Amino acid sequence: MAYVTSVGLVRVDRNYYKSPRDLAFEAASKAIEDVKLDTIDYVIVTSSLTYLQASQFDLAAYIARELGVNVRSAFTVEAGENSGLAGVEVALNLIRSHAAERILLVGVDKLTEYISNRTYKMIQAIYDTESDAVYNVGHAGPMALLMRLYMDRYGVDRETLAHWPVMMHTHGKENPYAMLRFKVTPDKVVNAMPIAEPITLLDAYPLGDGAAAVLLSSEDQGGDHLAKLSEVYSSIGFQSIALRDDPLSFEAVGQIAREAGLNPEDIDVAEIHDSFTITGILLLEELGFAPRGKAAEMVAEGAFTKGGSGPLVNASGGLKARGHPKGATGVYMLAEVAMQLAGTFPGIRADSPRKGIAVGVNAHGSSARLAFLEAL
Amino acid sequence: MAYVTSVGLVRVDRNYYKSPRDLAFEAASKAIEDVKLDTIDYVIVTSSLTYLQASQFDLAAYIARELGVNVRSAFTVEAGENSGLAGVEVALNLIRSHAAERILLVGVDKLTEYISNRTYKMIQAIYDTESDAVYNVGHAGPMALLMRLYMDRYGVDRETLAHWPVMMHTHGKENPYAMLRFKVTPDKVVNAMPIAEPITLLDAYPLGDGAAAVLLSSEDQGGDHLAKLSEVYSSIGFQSIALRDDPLSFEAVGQIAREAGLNPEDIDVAEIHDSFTITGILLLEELGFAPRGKAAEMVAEGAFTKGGSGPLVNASGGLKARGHPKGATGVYMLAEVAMQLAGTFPGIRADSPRKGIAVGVNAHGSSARLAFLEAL
Amino acid sequence: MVLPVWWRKRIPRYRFVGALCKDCGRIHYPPRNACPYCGSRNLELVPLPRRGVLESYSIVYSVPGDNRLNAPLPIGLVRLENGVRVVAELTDVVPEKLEKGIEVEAVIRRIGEDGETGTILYGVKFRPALGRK
Amino acid sequence: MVLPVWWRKRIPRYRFVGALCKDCGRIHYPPRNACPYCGSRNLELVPLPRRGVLESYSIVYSVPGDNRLNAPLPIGLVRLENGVRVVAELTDVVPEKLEKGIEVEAVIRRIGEDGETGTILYGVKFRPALGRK
Ligand SMILES: [Zn+2]
Ligand SMILES: [Zn+2]
Repeated sequence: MAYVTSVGLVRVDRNYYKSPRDLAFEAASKAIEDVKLDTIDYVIVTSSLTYLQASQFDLAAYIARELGVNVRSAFTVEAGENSGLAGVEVALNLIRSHAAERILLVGVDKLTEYISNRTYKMIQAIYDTESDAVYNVGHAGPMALLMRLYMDRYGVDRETLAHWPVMMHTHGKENPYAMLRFKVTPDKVVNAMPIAEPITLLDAYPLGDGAAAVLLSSEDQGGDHLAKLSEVYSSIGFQSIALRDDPLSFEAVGQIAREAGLNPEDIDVAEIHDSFTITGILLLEELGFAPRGKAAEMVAEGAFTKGGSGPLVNASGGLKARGHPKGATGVYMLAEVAMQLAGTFPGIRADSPRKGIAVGVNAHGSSARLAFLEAL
Repeated sequence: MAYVTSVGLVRVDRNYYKSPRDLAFEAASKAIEDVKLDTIDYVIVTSSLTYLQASQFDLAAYIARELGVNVRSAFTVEAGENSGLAGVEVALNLIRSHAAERILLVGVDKLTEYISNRTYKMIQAIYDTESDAVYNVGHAGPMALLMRLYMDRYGVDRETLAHWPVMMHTHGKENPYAMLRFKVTPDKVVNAMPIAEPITLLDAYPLGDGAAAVLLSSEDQGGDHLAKLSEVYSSIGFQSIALRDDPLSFEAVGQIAREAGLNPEDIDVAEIHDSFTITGILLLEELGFAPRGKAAEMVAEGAFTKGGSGPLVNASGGLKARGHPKGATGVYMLAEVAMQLAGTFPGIRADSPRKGIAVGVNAHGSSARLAFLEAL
Repeated sequence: MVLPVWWRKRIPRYRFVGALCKDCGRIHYPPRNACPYCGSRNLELVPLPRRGVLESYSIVYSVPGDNRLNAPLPIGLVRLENGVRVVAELTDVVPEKLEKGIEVEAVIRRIGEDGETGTILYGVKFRPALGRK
Repeated sequence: MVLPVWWRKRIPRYRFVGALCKDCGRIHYPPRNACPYCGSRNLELVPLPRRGVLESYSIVYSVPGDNRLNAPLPIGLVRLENGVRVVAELTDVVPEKLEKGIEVEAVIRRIGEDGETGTILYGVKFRPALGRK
């Protein structure tokens, strides 16, 4: 068990003038500015694209050294799009092992460092570079294959699925850290520029830069905290959707939901991975928040927004509207759920939430993680 | 506390026909082939160059999935040249926290994936890309500046320093996993092709590909083990040698030696980071194995080889002769020290050693780690 | 699509060869070091049927890298006659005529180019089957 | 030496500007977000003296990347007149005449080129000081 003591977020944006290290510094400084600190035991950086871009090895040590506080150890954790929650998993267990009293987790990635088709190329490597990513499928390609399969199998139409991005934009509009802060209509989603049919631009996360930092503390550390981080569940999945008996199954997500004994009725707030509309929909079903084939309809009915029948999902705007700076995303999620539980989230807030989760995957589910948080 | 249960090493070599994933598979398979396993809790991959090269995100999950055993969680740990021991640090604490009973640590990197000047360029990013590595200093450049400073300050001549690579080759010749298995003379070292004066080719590690795997177990796991992993000490240092009051001080190494209460007389075997002759020499002094300015002379006198007055240092041949596949090196070190303590190392062996250490740094010491092992 | 990665796996890709697990009997493509289903390393290379049906497809517009100039790019999820699935590019298609269930067949085509060396990279794509039922 | 990384730090590099820590009084180069010595963020940009002495040097033969064609490349550890140290390339030197303690001065020179865009990258190098004592 560990406490989320404080958070520091940079608004996801096209931050051309800031390096990954500048963004990390900004988020980290916000997270620690109000906390009296002599030492941070570990600085854990979660990042993936920066390795291909800025080409800095031992990045975490260089970031840690520049924070201006005493840091004992620093390293980077990478698990593709799931890097942030992998960092949370490591941090929680370093605290449990008594190796650390204070850990600063810093997620950072820049998606605007190069022109977009080069960035797409880099991102494509979240898929297996020895199978699916041999082709120029992009990030959207395999997800588009799943979206069409889903529509066929369950007879869900394109417009019903458009309600996911509509909800994400409605949520993101109220979140000052979201990259996209405007409303959209189902009609606009359906008729937006196609990215990989049937996925349109408005089904996809925007390319933005971001950094998020969370200070985690052990039970022995006094002071105020935002929330309790109780557990992180983790699983790995098949290398390709082609290997699954059912390509629509995100088996790694189902696995962690079962392991966590997840009861949707117990969960008040959730931040889940929605790289595309179909990812969000499949995760809702895999987590048991909606029956198979019914998630889109429930989203359209308002089940997962404030006042709905289900938990409040992605009040941040999700990857879709908050943005998805890859290695940083899981740290944003952790910060957002913790702020919801503390009642300090600066956007749409759940009413007195007690329990929250953050759920991430890489790509089509090569790995999945679920962090479980509780209000204090 | 954790146990080193088994190890699997690939000989460092120019393994053109094998991908990083093939090499990782080979080492991992060797490490687990004789151990009855149903589940591995974590697969931790340590790697740095592969991110720039093979461009596979969530690499650890893809490697883990291909092992053919049940794996709960996988992620990659990166800390430049210090990645391997950073992985050891994380693994030890995951076991301590009871998050894991069995962890498979797999270090892998390929240095022959591209032509050497491109590889040098990638490697250069172990230095601060916003200061020293702005220039084409290569890996050797800053170390060459230190080597000249050292020779000037202590009046140590070039030939005396050549005894380090001579010892490394003498050791490496007996290690079947070493890349370079031939003897050299001080004369040959001094007159070899210059890399960055006064550093010659024979002061430098060779460019080779490798993978090393270590299976770590908790105390509750029965069966035979090779050694006990007691503790990992970690520290971070300045971003550049230019920022140090004394450029020759590897302050991060001194820090962990003090923290560990390191008494050289207690240590029977050590594997230390010798990217270049001067790195090995400075580490010997920073660790207290030799007085300042005296390490080279002691090496020439045979203090750190079998039968010498000091501990047996780098019986593997060190980075110099075993090779230095970056992210994998620390895992090789851990495996080698564990085999020494178990009496199963297939090269030069210490007589009934009780205590051993593995010491790594990134670059000029942006970070440093020391793993402490004990015989069973 | 980094050159050495590509090059190492060229044989199974050029020849469209899969791996049969002699323990669980399942076939996967491309061949891996262990069976993705049961973990066995007891694998045998087997040629794959060149025919299959299209289970899903997409027209990708945001095509990565240098291949952007070839956008839009049709891709598909193909189920081969022996049940093995493959994610691959499609070729020789009229996008409007793509539909679930059509028969497709494997052909060797240019997939891309290594920007630095100019090496052309080949691999299997699927086209609507000639003489299909 | 990736282009955007380079570009963001061009001003302190072109103008050879360091950062003075107003808490501990120490100066470092290039300017960072916090003082490397005391951690303070209370920093002020200050021009650096262009003169210094060579404390150590090397001739690099295994030069990385496209700059390999310019090998061998002299580099040095320079101690500026205000005590600040810099690792940098040297220029206009006769390798045999390099020695510890010679006076050097900062000049702006071409350091490299971004292979893809052809952008030329400039920065400070040190040459033996003209009119040196
Ligand atoms: Zn099988
Ligand atoms: Zn200061």
